[in-house]
Amino acid sequence: MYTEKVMDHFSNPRNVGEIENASGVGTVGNAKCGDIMRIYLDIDDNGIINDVKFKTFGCGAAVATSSMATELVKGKGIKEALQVTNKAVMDALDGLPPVKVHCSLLAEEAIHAALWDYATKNNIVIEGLEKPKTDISEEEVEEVY
Amino acid sequence: MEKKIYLDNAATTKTRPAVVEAMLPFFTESFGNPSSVYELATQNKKAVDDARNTIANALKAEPFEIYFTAGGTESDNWAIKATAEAYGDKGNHIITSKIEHHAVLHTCEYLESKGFEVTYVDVDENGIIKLDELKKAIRPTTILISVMFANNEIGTVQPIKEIGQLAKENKILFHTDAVQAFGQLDMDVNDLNIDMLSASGHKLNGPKGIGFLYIRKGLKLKAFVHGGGQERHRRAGTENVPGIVGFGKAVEIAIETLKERQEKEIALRDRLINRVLSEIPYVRLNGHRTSRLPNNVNFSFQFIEGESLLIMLDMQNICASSGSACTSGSLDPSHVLLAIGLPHEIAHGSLRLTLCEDNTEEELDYVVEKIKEIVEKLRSMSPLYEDFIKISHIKEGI
Amino acid sequence: MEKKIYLDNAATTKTRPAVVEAMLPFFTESFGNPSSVYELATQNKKAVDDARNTIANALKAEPFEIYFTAGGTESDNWAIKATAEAYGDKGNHIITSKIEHHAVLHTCEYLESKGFEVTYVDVDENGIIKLDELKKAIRPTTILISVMFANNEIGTVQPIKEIGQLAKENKILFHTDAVQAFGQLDMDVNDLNIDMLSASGHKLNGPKGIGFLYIRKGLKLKAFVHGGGQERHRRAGTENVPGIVGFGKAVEIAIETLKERQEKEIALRDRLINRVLSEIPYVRLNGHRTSRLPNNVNFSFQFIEGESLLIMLDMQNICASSGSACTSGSLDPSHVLLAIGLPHEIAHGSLRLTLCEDNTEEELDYVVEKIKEIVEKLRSMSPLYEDFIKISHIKEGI
Ligand SMILES: Cc1ncc(COP(=O)(O)O)c(C=O)c1O
Ligand SMILES: Cc1ncc(COP(=O)(O)O)c(C=O)c1O
Ligand code: FES
Ligand code: FES
Repeated sequence: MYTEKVMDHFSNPRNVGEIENASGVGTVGNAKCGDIMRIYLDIDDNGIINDVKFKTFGCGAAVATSSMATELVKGKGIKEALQVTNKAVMDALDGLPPVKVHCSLLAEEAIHAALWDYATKNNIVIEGLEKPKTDISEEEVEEVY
Repeated sequence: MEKKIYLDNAATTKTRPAVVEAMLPFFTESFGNPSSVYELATQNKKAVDDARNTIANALKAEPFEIYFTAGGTESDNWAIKATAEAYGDKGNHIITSKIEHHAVLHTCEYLESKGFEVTYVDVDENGIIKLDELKKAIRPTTILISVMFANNEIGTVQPIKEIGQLAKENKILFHTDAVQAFGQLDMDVNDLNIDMLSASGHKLNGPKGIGFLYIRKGLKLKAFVHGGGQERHRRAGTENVPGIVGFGKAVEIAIETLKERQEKEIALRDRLINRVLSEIPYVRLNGHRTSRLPNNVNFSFQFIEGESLLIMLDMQNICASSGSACTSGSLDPSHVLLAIGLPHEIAHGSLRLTLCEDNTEEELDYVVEKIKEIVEKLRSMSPLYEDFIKISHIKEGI
Repeated sequence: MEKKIYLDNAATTKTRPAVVEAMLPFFTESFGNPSSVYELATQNKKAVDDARNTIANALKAEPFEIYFTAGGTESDNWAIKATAEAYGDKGNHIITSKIEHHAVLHTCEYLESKGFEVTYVDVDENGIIKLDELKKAIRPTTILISVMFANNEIGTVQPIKEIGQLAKENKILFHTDAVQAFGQLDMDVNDLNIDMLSASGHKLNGPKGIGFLYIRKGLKLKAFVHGGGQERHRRAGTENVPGIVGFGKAVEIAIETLKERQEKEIALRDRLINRVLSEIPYVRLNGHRTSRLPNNVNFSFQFIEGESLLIMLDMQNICASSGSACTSGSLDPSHVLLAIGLPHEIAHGSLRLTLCEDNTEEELDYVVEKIKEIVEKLRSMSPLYEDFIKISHIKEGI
């Protein structure tokens, strides 16, 4: 069902855990399946993401996308982190089954939520970042056959 | 463990070698169409009749009350749709339960779209149908009660005799989906007042793609699949002779070994339940403690999600399920677990282990150890568990 | 001959040993439910997908347009009933032919009882549908044309391309029952404008109890069997994995060997036809002389009765049929033979011989000898023949 990369990130998820006194924390839930993801960001004074951790209550795809997403934002600037879309995460994992596409949205949204938290705490505006939804109920992802 | 430990016998079972053995001649030697005149075909007709007799005996029914189908799903569809069609002039109301298999539920929903009215009766926290609600649901227009013998997810066995009695007193037909129970539990259609009963070969170590519907004699049910005159003009299509023969063999063995399998599986089941409940925190047994299938165990582990649990078990060579296999791939939590009152996130963390007679204590001890490790690992990555621990600490004033 | 000579391949075929071989691992080793998450199940899912691809290729269709069923009968029921249901708001008229299999005819009759109108178009004396009648039958309310690819009794192959064209021009859906033709004739659903196509495993040396319905993408056909989410939510029920795998294997071989089988069987068929027509008096070939299935031969022997003929052939170890197997046991003369204009008593004396690639000239020569003897014997006991001979003598002035 899952690609080798997905299985790898699922069985050995990178960056699991918490960051105490994190610069930003974002928790999002997926209304479609009830799954929940939380991302912790440690952002330095230059706006670089020094460290990132996650916790996920979700399926194999949710765990793997969390893991891959944290890998993709680690060491990046805020602007670059914003470019890490669910599609980028899926591509990096060599794809997900059609019914699991929505899982990858959790990761994207959780990063955005953590960045929003960071921005709010520091009273800054991040260009291109909108207030995150806490519940993702995206339009039906078209099944691809 | 190198070897796979298969604990998903409610999804499907291994076909017994003796069953395959019995089927083989009907592929390449005695392969004729049983409806034909020549001798090659009459051998097949006899083999089909023998299987029908074996199955009828298992239910204390008559052979001509057994109609072969392509499986449990078709049997359920047939029983419910044909009753609606045949007795629709008497009334348009059907009663079923909230925890039926989708083969029953989706068929009832289809009939609702055709103007029928369906009452879905609640179950209690153990999954037992609320008989008082069932009684109250009966209307003058009720033509059918369809309640499953035993549930496929949580294993709860229903009070079939009481339901049959209720149906009889009120002159309502009673159908039971016995796909999980047939071959695991004793049943007598007369004693239990069952008018229609569905079963499926692959759930009792028989082949896939074969099932039957028992229809009590005298019911005016018509065909659901129209065509040739097979199955006494009630179910058209060239008979699946190897499938029928295999099904017959599987039933023969299941009935012969019923008692000893029950004893063995109940012992294994209870040991597994006791170990998990006592050794893992925040876990709940779903389904009734004693009125349950001998081979069914179903737990909810708080704070973790079922699919992740399954994949990790699979990596340890353990095959299990987190709901009914037919609906995995679906993202909704199981309707059965919701019906017994579990909140969404707990329903999500459910694990079904369904045994067979070949499982050993040693295997199950290994399984318990692996479940422990995996539950711990998944909880350590769960934001829900994190919150829970923090809140407990706050509550405990730490 | 000691060995049975099986000449009833239109009723059912021997499952190829290679097909059984391919199925076996899916009974006792890779037996998982393809809907499950674990690896044991994903192997099965892959095997099912492979079979689906093989079949799709054989039709030049897409894999997701192939839906597995329990056989040709279910496929026919599904196609016709679901079209009626989905397109009933557009119209209530269906066109079919007088010589369809009962799986189509009885389904149409069922729909008539639900308020649909059905036109049963005539065929000519060779069994070919009258295209001008078909054209005239089209109404603004016509939603479906269902005409079989090739007939199971007389082997006549229909002008499918013309029918498909006609349907397309009039924006009517076109279903074809290809149960007899699939695996014997080349077919391309796009070239032929086929919207739905039924086939059955056991007619092409695959297993019984498995079939498929091709449904062109975009058609809004709903499920006929409701339940779990299998077959893209369109056909519920645990997949018959061994059956599907066996069917896939049978199709693979059938396609690979199509040309050479056709050549071989046509040569045998024509030799058989020529010998019987030239060596036995008062015999008629039913069905079209050339537009016919490579393996089908159907004769009417005047003055004799089919069942007696069959039993005597059986005593000589020859398995044949006198109509479709599904309706033998019925005493009515075949609706197909009546539709091509045979009078009752001649229709009664019909014999269908359907070959396979394994038949030899030697076998068929033996069969011709036996037919000769038996026909002579039966005629000598026939009062019809006696009358006929007397009348001829009078006519000839003896
Ligand atoms: C209770 C119950 N009913 C019906 C079915 C459907 O049986 P099948 O998949 O053999 O059609 C199943 C299993 O899938 C079941 O567990
Ligand atoms: C033309 C035709 N259609 C449909 C069927 C039904 O197929 P099955 O018996 O496999 O359901 C048959 C054979 O019995 C047939 O010959
Ligand atoms: S199914 Fe919920 S995140 Fe994947
Ligand atoms: S005399 Fe027996 S069928 Fe006619």
